[in-house]
Amino acid sequence: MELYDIIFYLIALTVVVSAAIVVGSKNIVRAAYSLLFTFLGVAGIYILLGADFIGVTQLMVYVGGILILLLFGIMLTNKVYSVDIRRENSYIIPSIVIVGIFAAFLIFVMTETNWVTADPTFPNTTVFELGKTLLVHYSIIFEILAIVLLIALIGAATLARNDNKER
Amino acid sequence: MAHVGLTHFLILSAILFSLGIYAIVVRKNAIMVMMGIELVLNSANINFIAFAHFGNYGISGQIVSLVVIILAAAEAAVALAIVLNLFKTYSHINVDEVNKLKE
Amino acid sequence: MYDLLTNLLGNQIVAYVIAASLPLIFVLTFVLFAVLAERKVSAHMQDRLGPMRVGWHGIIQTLADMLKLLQKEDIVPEGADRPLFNLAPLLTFLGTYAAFAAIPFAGIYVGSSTAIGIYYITAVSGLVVAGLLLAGWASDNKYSLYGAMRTAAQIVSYEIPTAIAILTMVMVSGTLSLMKISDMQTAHFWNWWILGGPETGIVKFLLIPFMIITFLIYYISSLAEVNRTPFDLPEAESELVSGYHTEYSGMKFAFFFLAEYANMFAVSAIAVTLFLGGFHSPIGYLGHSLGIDWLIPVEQFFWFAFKGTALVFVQMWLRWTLPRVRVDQLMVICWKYLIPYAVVNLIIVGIITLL
Amino acid sequence: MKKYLKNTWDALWTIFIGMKVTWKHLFIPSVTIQYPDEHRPIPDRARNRLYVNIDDCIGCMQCQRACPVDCIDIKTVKALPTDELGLTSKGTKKALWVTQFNIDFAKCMYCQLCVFPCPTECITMTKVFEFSEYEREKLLYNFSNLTLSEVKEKEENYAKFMEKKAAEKAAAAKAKAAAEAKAKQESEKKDNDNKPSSEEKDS
Repeated sequence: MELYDIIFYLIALTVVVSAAIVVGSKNIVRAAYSLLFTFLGVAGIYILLGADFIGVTQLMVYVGGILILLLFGIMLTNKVYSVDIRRENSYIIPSIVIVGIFAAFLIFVMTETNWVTADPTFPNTTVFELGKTLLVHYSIIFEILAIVLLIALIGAATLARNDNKER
Repeated sequence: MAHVGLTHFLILSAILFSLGIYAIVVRKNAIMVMMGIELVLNSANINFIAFAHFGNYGISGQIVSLVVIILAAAEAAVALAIVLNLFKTYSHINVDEVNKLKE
Repeated sequence: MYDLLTNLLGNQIVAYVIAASLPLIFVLTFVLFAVLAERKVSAHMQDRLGPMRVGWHGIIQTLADMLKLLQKEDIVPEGADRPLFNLAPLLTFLGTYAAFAAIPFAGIYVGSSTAIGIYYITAVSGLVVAGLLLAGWASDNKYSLYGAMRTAAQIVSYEIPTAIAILTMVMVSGTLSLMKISDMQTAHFWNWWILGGPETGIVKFLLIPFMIITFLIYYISSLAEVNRTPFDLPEAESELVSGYHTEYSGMKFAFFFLAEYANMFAVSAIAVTLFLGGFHSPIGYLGHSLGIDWLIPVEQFFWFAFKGTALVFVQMWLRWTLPRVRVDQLMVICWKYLIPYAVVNLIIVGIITLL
Repeated sequence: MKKYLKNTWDALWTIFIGMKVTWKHLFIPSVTIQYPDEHRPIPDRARNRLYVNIDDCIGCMQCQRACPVDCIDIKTVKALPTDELGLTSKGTKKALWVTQFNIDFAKCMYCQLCVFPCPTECITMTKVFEFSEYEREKLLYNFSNLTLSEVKEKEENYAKFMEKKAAEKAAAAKAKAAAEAKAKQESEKKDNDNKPSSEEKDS
């Protein structure tokens, strides 16, 4: 499984570096495109973990949907030609200290806990099992998700609508 | 470096989570805060799928992450609508300066 | 294919690299001919001759153009965001080329044997949108930005009818794997999904009209997804100079060009795989009747390329037939016509398959 | 609903009709003429490059005056009475050496205004239109058939002639003046003998 390890470290490096750029970049569009690589890397991680359907869903929803939505948000809320993007961050040093302590604590917990693990299996595809589980054991959640999506779409459309009556 | 196992994935997700939290805390731009939230959700998803893969719990972890992804999509749509409304009202989207509910 | 290459070379990684670069060779040759074909088809449809001077009837014109593009000065506009400006063509081509990983070219060659091929292809086409939006933004040019915004709006909208049409096919065939879908439509053309597929009896005849509707919906919305006329608003020459790639020149422009033509073939290849029998011959194999085993993959590849190129030709044909639609018409076609038809079609096909 | 379905059907049907038309045109022989290999016939009255038959030119400069962009530049030297210039084809007698007849085709706009005033019809429009050059200087056409040394010779001849003529004239004038003065002197001698020298100086 040496190839597996190499691929994991490559993808992990991509994810961490691009996420760091997202967090630290002054240019918001660069941050958004760095986020694209984070999403791609996370999709790769999912596929490494044998979850091919989730990986592709990640690609579809995050890259094809949320990222485009974010980019539209950036382009609609910033004057693109005059650089009017609010750049400065607030409370950088205390935040770094607190988040660093938090991260150290998390990593400590993650490494020191004796997780109960089983031998990982790599199914050819998870689609069949996923579909069956989703529609048998989690069918109510599935339906509620559909309704939530519908409500979110209607709500978003209502919020973003131009109210012509006020003018 | 040891053989890649559950811990590696968990550490990766912890780093991603911390970076996301940092972005949420530090950034003023609402869209940057949204990006931070996406990072946090992604790190949570990595955890779910890593446990589903290495643990003995079947496919349920993947289903939870699917739910998270769908909710993230809904959240992004609503958040973008709110951000657009903020921009219409304040002509900026700095979350620390948005302190009035009504004009 | 991997196994063959691994056995041949004795190295897994080298085998992967070679297998991954095979579609690139195909794409490059295809683009060389497609660009010339586009110019020739457009010329003859307008009673002209097209390029005639480089080689016999201008046959190596594209090669000359490519050489010219390679030698051109690489200009980056002053106000442009340089790293993002350089990244955009790569991202666009990456999104297009990634789709080729799951397209089965022949019985023995498919880039990735993943079981969720068609879903993967639908997903990676999102990268193209990101690339085009980036190109428009990084150029620091208002026409480019308009073009990019139009591209994003158009592709995101037309992904819905495309996805529903693909969903219809997935529902009928019961698999996401393009290889399995291809294998369902073996040998003769009456097994193609557009003619009811391998179903039998009354179901087959009930399916035919709805399969044709599905095919039309997929084809129309795929035209919009690859920004071809009548949906070429993002690069409308007469209003936006040339949209998102106005500021690009030389090699980077060549990448956009390559991505556009590769995308044309990719959507045609998906249409071929889903509806027109994939790589299977419509009239039976010569290799079977002659008893030559190695001829069969060659024949399969020939039929796949032939069908794909025929659909690309239809795209070109449509380009020189129809005028460009307006933005409001574009949205009306998508939301008021294609999506309702696609959804109704999905429900009807679902009922038929239950019979 | 009926209208909706009809719209859809009309859209598809008209697309197919349009495609039929373009398909037919795919097989219609093209009307293109491959230009450098084949030429379309140029109309008789087309205005293209100018040509000057310098043997007929009498150096009247009317074309230079007619030119709206001043692309014609003519210099002439008067011929000596002893020079034999010959006649133009129309029988007009030439009296000037045309030492320079330059037309700058980088400036010329092919208006044909220079052609009409020419009394001997020596400047004409030809059918040649492909004469692009890499250097702008090469578009300056010189139609004069005199070499530089000849031009110099003519100029010197003329200058000498003029000098000679001036000298002759001066001499003639002097002679005349002298004669007049003499006559005057003679006439004055009769009246007054005081001032003969001042009169001579004045002339």
